[in-house]
Amino acid sequence: MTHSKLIPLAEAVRRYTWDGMQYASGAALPIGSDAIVFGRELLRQGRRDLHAVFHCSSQQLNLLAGAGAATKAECGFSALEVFGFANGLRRAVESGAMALEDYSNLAMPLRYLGGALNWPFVPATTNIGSDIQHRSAFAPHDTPARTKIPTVTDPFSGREIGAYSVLQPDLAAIHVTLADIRGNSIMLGTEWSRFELSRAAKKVVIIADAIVDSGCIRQFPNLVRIPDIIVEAVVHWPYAAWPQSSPGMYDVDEEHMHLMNKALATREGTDRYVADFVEGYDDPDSYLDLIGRDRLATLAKTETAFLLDPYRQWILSPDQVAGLSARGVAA
Amino acid sequence: MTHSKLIPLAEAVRRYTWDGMQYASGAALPIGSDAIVFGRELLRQGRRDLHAVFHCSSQQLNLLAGAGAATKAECGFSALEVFGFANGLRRAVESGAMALEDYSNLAMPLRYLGGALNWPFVPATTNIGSDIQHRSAFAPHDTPARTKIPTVTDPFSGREIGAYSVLQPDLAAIHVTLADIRGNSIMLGTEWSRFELSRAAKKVVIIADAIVDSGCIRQFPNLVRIPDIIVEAVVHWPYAAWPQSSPGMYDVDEEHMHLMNKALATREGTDRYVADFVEGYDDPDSYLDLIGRDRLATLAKTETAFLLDPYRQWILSPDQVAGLSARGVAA
Amino acid sequence: MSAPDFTRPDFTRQEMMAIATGREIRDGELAIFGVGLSMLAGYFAQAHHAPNVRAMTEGGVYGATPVGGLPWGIECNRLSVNATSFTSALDALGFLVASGRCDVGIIGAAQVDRFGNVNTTGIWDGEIGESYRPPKTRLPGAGGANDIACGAKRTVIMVTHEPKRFAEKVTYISSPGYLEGANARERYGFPGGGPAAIVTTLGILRPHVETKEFQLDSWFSFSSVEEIRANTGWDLKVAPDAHVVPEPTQAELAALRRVDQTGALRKKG
Amino acid sequence: MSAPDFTRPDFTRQEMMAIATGREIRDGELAIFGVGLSMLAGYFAQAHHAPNVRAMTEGGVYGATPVGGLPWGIECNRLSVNATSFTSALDALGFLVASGRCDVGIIGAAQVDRFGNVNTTGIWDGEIGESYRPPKTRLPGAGGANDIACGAKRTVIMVTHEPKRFAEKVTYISSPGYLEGANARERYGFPGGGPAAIVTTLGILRPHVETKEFQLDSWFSFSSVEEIRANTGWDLKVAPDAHVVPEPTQAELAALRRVDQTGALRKKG
Repeated sequence: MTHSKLIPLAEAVRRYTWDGMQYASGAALPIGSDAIVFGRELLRQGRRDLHAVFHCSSQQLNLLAGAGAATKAECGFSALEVFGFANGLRRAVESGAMALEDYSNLAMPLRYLGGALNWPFVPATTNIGSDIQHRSAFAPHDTPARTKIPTVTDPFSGREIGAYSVLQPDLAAIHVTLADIRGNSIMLGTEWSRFELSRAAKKVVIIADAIVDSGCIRQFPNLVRIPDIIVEAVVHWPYAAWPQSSPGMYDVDEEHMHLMNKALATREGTDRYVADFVEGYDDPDSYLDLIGRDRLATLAKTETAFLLDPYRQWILSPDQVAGLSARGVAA
Repeated sequence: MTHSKLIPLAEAVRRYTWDGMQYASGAALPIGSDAIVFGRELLRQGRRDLHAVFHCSSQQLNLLAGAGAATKAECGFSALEVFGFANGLRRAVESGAMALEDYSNLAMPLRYLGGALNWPFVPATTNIGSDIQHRSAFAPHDTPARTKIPTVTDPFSGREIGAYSVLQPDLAAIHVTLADIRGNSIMLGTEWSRFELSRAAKKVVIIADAIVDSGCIRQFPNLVRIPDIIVEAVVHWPYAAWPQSSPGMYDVDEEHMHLMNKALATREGTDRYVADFVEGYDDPDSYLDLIGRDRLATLAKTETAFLLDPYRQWILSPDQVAGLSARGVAA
Repeated sequence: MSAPDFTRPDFTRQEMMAIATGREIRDGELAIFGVGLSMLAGYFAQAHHAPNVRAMTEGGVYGATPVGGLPWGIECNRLSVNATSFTSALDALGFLVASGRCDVGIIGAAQVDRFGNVNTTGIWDGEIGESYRPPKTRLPGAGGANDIACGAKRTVIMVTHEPKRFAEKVTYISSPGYLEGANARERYGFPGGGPAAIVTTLGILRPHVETKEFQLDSWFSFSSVEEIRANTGWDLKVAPDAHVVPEPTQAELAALRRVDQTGALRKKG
Repeated sequence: MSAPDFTRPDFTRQEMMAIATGREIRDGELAIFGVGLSMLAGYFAQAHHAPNVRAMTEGGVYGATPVGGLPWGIECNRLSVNATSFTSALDALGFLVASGRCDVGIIGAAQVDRFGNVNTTGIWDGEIGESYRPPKTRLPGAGGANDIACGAKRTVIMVTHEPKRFAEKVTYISSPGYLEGANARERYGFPGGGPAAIVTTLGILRPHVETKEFQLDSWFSFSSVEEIRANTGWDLKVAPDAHVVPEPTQAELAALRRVDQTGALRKKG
């Protein structure tokens, strides 16, 4: 019962990902908290031909698409909100390198919900009547039906509505604020669709900004929306969502958001970005050095910091976490 | 923005209930936290012919059925777990006084989910193939289709599954641990289906064991699973779930659970119970006196009390609450 | 499993049933326990041989172990006291059970039939008939057991062994076993495989691999083939390799009684 | 609404658009705001004349008011900082919007057509054709706007008034307006009523009560019927009672600029 599931990021990617897999992440809004560092590691390990399932693209899919690692994607929204279009994704779509299947921001969590319930389809009362319903970027033989969102007849009224296919991704890499070593996870800020995704995915790896003592979990069980029983592994990686934000933890890095998106607009810029910010570190420490300790201190001075106050007493230090890695644990 | 929605219990029942309505409550497990005191007030005001929608019956429906106030009910489970059968409900069903439509404990939240989404039906992969599917205690013209759980054809596979009708009760009286004066609500312990019910019901009245300052809400927004924007009114009533339990607040009153259920086994016992424990108080104070202050002190010594610790500093005193009632508020 | 304990400790039939049920649970499994005795059986397994069982209740209560004896219900403070996560019925029964993810569920029964179909809804005098009519005796309803019976990879049914509870055919199927037997479940596409065992106060019944008719798999040391057949409402077949069930070990009894602190299983037997 | 302010304060076209949009929001309404300028318009309404608007974002962020200027996104810390509840997209877009409960939603558009259909998905050179092919210019996709367009009782579309953005017919309908016009929406049973207004940088278009074709309802003081018609990609009809929109009052501008602390709406105009 006290087995630790803490493993290094590189090991999580080695163990739970493969070329051609259906990979889900980007789980908290277009520019919100997301396991972006997991996407960086996918690139470091040369994963290819990914079928990306992202409620919203986020900088992670922007990067994976821009670098050519994702050849298929399904999204509800694929830009960076006020930061503009997602240039890497855009380039991949416009060039035909990545087929992007469009849904809406409600369709995606509903398709996770349907996957979580193992339903054959999910009723659709939106997306129908628009071009989202029938236009498919995927080859027809890639979808379970001949049409993307077919109709289904309500047996009560005889009325026709739509039917979504469901999603059960091979893996979900989910960013959370706090987790214990077994994977019990607390999210601060909107869940967006992380709750539904965690139940839809065949496997779940948690990427946590901080590790807490299990006392925190027992004090706040209603906040533990992802329980350990469905978690394969936990990766501790501070500022894992950078340059995006993590409510309570850190603000968005506006400068890097622009720099990154500008770089991803071209192949050359992407190569340079990968060399600098994907290959440019070896572990969490050198990652934090790369970002810059001063910058991190500024980002951590978020006005939302008070949201973390009730849990701070349980946050483990890096040394404590190191002593609790999956192999080292004894308790 | 600072309008108080705090109103007395009697006013909430006067304002939001009527004879023949579809009334939902019993929202946290068969013997868990439930707005039982709201059911008592329905009896005090002589409401009749209620169509009760209870995920699980709880002592509230046991009482309403036993006293003859509910003539129809839909439940997933209709007993009192280790406390045994629900004698009042049982008597009402066996005599034909109340038609009880059976579903399962998953079917009920799914039907709330479907109501919340305003779907025409909800896919059913359980309940089918059992007698729950087709046997209906309601007259056929009471259901939207000729059969209770008809089939629907999955457009992707051609496979047939079931289709539930959805629930959108006229009112949900939902018990919560903590609420602010606008209705932002925190539940400790399992939500059971209170989240889905709060979105399915046409109107929501919150029955809170305690009222907290809005500072508590802003400190723990992730715990606020029922936001004020969907709440009509807030009733403050300590020990509102008595004799059932409220995690963090009080334990189940084992003695009264047995006494109540035994009384409800007969018409005479029910009359006596109503005279003693439904008509026997005038306000929260005399209600607490009736239960007995010593007994309440014992019930409050629950081993789960630590779950309430993070929020205690924001709990308002009875005097503070009295000053914040819907009419008295100025701020 | 464990070797029989020849010191023959005193134990009740209900305790034997709970221990035999608990033995069906394997370490690491995702498991759901109903209320009452089935919860004691499940948490006994956790306390004895399945420390890493991933246990839940249909209320969405995770990571808890009961404190202070048999919980009154699936949200009881005796269970809520040390949970690591509280979610909802939709999560536990829907996402984790009806989906087909859950390995094993323990359910109870007022009545069970030859094909493991369970009735917990009502007792009628005779057939219900074309239209529904009120039962003579109203029972608790399906609860989460129907969802568990459809979705869990396998279920274990726990029931007191009395003739009235073991019917050729239940009047009302609250939770499906193998329906009319053989592959009848396939009609409905249930992700779950159906009941693996009916564990009673006298012994264990298991389904025939093809017909899915339940037959006697084993009897408890204090019981016999004859007693079990006499208490079963259909002509119970006996498996060729039927055998006696090992008695509880001291360790098993100790673990069970730590869980059953209020002695719910010792009250009758 | 408010009387025109004859002191003629300096304001940008984008500010006028935001204020005109905000005027569409009534106090007490359940309202959902998209990201960017539409969020400023919505929170302007709250700051000015709709203090009890029940505002949310599609992230399930409730009770928040932006702090420190335009939020970068719908979960931005500038919005998360003072929320009273965080839930989920399923809750906000599903339970509260697609259900038909939400009174009004503000959405943006890259392109809008004669019947208020919105394209935010892509620009193709010519027709897309039978099978899907990559767009010349990929846009952000539907986001929550499709769900809002289907479910909200009414929507307000906010868009810069340029000929390329006002098409006779959009190539791709990301979010449905009135589809082919008249009662075409009824085919799909949408609970929402469709777009009540297209508020632009030049004026306001509203649908004809029967045909649902958008026509010119009013123009801003710095604009004219001619300028608007010249910047519209179809032969825009002018409503018989078309009129000039009152300029922002000092109070309106002050409220807007408190919300738009970083001056996002003053950067171009």
